[in-house]
Amino acid sequence: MKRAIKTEEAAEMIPDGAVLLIGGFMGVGSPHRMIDAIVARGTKELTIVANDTALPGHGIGKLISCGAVSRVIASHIGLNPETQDKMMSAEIEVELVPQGTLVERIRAGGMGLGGVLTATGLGTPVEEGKQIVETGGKRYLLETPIRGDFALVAAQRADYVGNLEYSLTAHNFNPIMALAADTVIAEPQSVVPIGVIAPDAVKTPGVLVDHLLERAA
Amino acid sequence: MKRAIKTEEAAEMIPDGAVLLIGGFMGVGSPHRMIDAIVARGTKELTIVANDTALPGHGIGKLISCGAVSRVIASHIGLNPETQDKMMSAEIEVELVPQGTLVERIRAGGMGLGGVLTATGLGTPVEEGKQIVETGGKRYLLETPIRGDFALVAAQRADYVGNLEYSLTAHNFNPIMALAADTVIAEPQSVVPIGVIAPDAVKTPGVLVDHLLERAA
Amino acid sequence: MDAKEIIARRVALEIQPDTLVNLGIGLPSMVANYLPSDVQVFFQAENGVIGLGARPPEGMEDPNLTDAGGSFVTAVPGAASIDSAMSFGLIRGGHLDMTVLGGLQVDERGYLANWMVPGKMVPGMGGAMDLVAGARHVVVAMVHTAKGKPKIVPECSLPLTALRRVSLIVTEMAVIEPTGDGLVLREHGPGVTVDEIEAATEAKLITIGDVPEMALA
Amino acid sequence: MDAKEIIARRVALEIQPDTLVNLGIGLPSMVANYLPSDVQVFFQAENGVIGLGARPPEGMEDPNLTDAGGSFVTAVPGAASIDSAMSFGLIRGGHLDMTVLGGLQVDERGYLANWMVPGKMVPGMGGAMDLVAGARHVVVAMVHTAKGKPKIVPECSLPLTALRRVSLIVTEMAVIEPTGDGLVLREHGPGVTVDEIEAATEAKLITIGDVPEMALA
Repeated sequence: MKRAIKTEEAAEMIPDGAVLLIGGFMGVGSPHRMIDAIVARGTKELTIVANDTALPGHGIGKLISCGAVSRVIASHIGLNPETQDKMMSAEIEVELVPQGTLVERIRAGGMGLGGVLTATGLGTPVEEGKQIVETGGKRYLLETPIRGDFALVAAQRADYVGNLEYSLTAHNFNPIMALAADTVIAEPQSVVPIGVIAPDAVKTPGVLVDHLLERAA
Repeated sequence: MKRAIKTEEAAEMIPDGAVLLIGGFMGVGSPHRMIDAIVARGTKELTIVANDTALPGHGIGKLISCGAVSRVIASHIGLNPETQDKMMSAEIEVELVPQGTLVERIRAGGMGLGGVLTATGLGTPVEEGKQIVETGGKRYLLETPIRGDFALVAAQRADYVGNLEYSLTAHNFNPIMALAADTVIAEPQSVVPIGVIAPDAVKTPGVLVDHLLERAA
Repeated sequence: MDAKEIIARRVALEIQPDTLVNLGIGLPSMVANYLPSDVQVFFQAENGVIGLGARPPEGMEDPNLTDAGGSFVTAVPGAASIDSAMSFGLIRGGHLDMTVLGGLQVDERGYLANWMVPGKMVPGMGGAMDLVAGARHVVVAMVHTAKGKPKIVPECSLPLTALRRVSLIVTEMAVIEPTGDGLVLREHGPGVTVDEIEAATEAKLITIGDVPEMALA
Repeated sequence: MDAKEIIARRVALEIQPDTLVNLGIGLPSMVANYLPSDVQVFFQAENGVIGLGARPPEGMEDPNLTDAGGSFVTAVPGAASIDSAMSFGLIRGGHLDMTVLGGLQVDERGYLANWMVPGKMVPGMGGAMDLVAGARHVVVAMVHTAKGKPKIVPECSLPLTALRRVSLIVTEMAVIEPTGDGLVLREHGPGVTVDEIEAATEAKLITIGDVPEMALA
C-alpha cells in the first residue's frame, strides 16, 4: 500500500540534471501539478522526453519558459516557438524523433529490449548516424531504447496500490512511460480505496508506480 | 458495424495449410467454439502459433489429437504428451520459443517492426542459427516477426463494432494476436449493442476484428 | 469554391466505407466535412481515440478528448481509447487504411517531403514519418503551387518524410497517381486544362488518353 | 519436515515486503504458504494477473482466473489483469523483484539448466528463459540431489536456461550463493554437516568462516 504524497514532496526528489519522461500530448494528459511544482522549485538542466513541448505557458511549455530544460527529446515542437527559439540559440539541445519511434524506444527501455527495428525514418535525416539492420530481405533502422530517471505520468484515477486508469486521449504516452523510469511518480485526478478499481480496468499495474500524488484539489 | 456470424461459417473460411494464431494459456482464454468447429470440419495441415497446446482433448489439444496440425510454434508443450509424441515421430514439426519472445515476435508482426532484440535465449539452444545484433555494448538475439493468416481470439465481451474486452487471466495472448493476422476472428462470450462498452474499457479496437462470432449459447 | 474546398471534396470520394482513416491537421481535417452520410468510417487521431466525432457543443467539451491538433472533439458510439503505442502500432502495422496529409513537395518517384524546411521551419515530424511509412494508402492533399512555385517536382529538394511512394496526390488543379513509371495525371480540376496543370508542375506528368474532370463530393 | 518444506520455508525468508514475485509451478509455488502474514507481496503468474490469491473455495472458481499451472486461484484486492506482452515486459524489463524456479542443474558460474533433457524431456521453456534473463533476483529452489546424483556441478551438462548468474540456490541441505569467485556456502540445512554437503555436491564450494544453520519461516 502507498501513502499519497504532496506534489512538493515529489518535486523535491528530482535533482538538477535529471532525465524526465513526461506524459501528455499538447498538454492533454500531462502531469500539470508536478510541472508547476518543478517550476516553483527552480530545478535546472533537465532533460525532457515527451511527445511535444505544448504551448508557451502551458504544460511542458512552462518548463521551457522558465529555463529548467537543457535538452528535449520529442516528436514535435512546432507549436511552441519558445522551444524553437531556444533550439536555434543553442540554449536547448533538441532531438526530434518520429512519434511512433519515440513511443517504441521508451517501451523498449521499459521492457528490457535491445532496441527497435523500424522502417520509419529510412531515407530521411532521422537515419543519420544510426545502425542499419537487415533482416528478412529488408532494411531497418535500429533505434535505441530510452529510459528516464523519473517518469511523471498523469492518470484519471488511482488506488492506493498505485494501479492507474486513464481517460480517452489523456492515455497517450503515459502507460508506456510508466514502464521506463527508475522512479515513477503518478499524478491522479482522484485516488480510491484498494479494490475499487477492478483488475480488468487497470492500465498501469501499481507495482510500476513508486510514488502517488494526492488527488487533485 | 459487423454482423455476428455462426462458428461454422467462420470455420469454413480457414483453408487447409493455414497459419493460425490461437489465444489461450492452457486452454484459459482459448476460442473453444472455433476449435471445435475446425475439428468438426476436418481442416488439415494447419500451423498453430500459441503459447501451448493445452492438454489432450482440451482446447488446442483437440486440434493436435485429431491430426489437423502439421506445425506448432509454442513456448510449452510439456503438459500435452500427444504433442510430444507427434514431435518425436516427426508427424508435427515443433518450434519452441521462449514465452516472452513469442509474444513480442507476434507483436512485432502486428505492429510493423522488423524484429525483436532480446537477451532471452542467448547462450542457449534458442540462439542457434539466429542473427546477433550488437548495440549499446551488449549482444541481443534478433528474433523475427510472426504473423498468421488468421488469428482466433477469445474475448469476454464484444460490441457490434468488434471492440473487445477480456477477463483476468483470459487476456494472455489474445490482445496481441488480434494485431498480427490477415483475418481476425473474435469469439466473445457475449455481444452487446454499440455504445455499451465504454471507450476506456476497450482492449482490442474493433477496427482490428474482421469477423465476430455470435455470443456463446 | 476555393482551392481547399475542392481538394477536401475530391479527397472525400477516396474514403471507403468501414475503414480506419487518419486526417492530418489543417486542410486534411476538412475532408471529414464532405464525407457522404452513408459512408461509415472510423477516424483516428494519432494522440489516441479511434472514432473521433465532431466538435462538441460549447460548454460540453472534455479536456481529455481532443484531436492531434489539440482541438476538442467528441467520440462516436463504438469509439475506443488507445495509448500511443497502440496508435502507432496500428499506423505502422498496416492497420490504418488511409492517411490524408499535407505536402510541401512530391516528386516523380512519388516521394513526399512535408515536415521541414532546413534553416527555416523545424517543427518536428510528429507522426508524419510513421503515417507515410505505414498507412495502406497515403493521400497527399495540398494546393498545387506555393506562391506560384511548383510543389510537384522532379526530385524533392526538401528532406523526405519516408522512402515510400504515396498513393495519390490531390490538388485543386489535378489528381495525380504516382506509379512505377512516374506521375500519371488522372483528373483535372474544375475548369483547368491539362496545359495549365503541366505549366504549374515541374515534374513530368504522364497522360493516358483523355483526362476527365474530377468529381466532387 | 520433508525436504520440500525445508526449502519452501527457507525461500520464504528471502521475500521482501512490497515486492513483485513470480513463483514457478511445483515446489516454488509452496513458498507462498510460508510467507509471514505481515509481509505484503504481489504474486505474479506469467499468464497474467498481478496479485494472485489463494485457491478459491469449492464452487467459487472462475474459469478465467488460474495460475500458470492452470490451477484455480483468486485475486487479492488491488489485483491487476495484464496480457502476455505486459507480463513479460515486467519480467524482462527488470520490474519483477524475484522469481523462484526449480532446477535440474546449477554450475560454478551460477548458470542454471532447468528446461530440457536432450533426447528425453522436451517440454519447452515456457517463461523460464525470460524469467532467468530478466528478474532482479533469481532463486533456484530444488532438492540437493536427483536420485543421489549431484545437481550442483562444475559446469552444466544440460542446455542452459540463460547466460545469467542466479542469485541464490536453496536446497534442503544448503543455501549457496553464486558469486564472481564461485559458489559460496552460506548456510547448512537442519542437522546437515558441511562435509555431507560437500559430498553431495560435485561443484567446488567456498566456505568463509563458520557456516550457520539455515533459519526457517
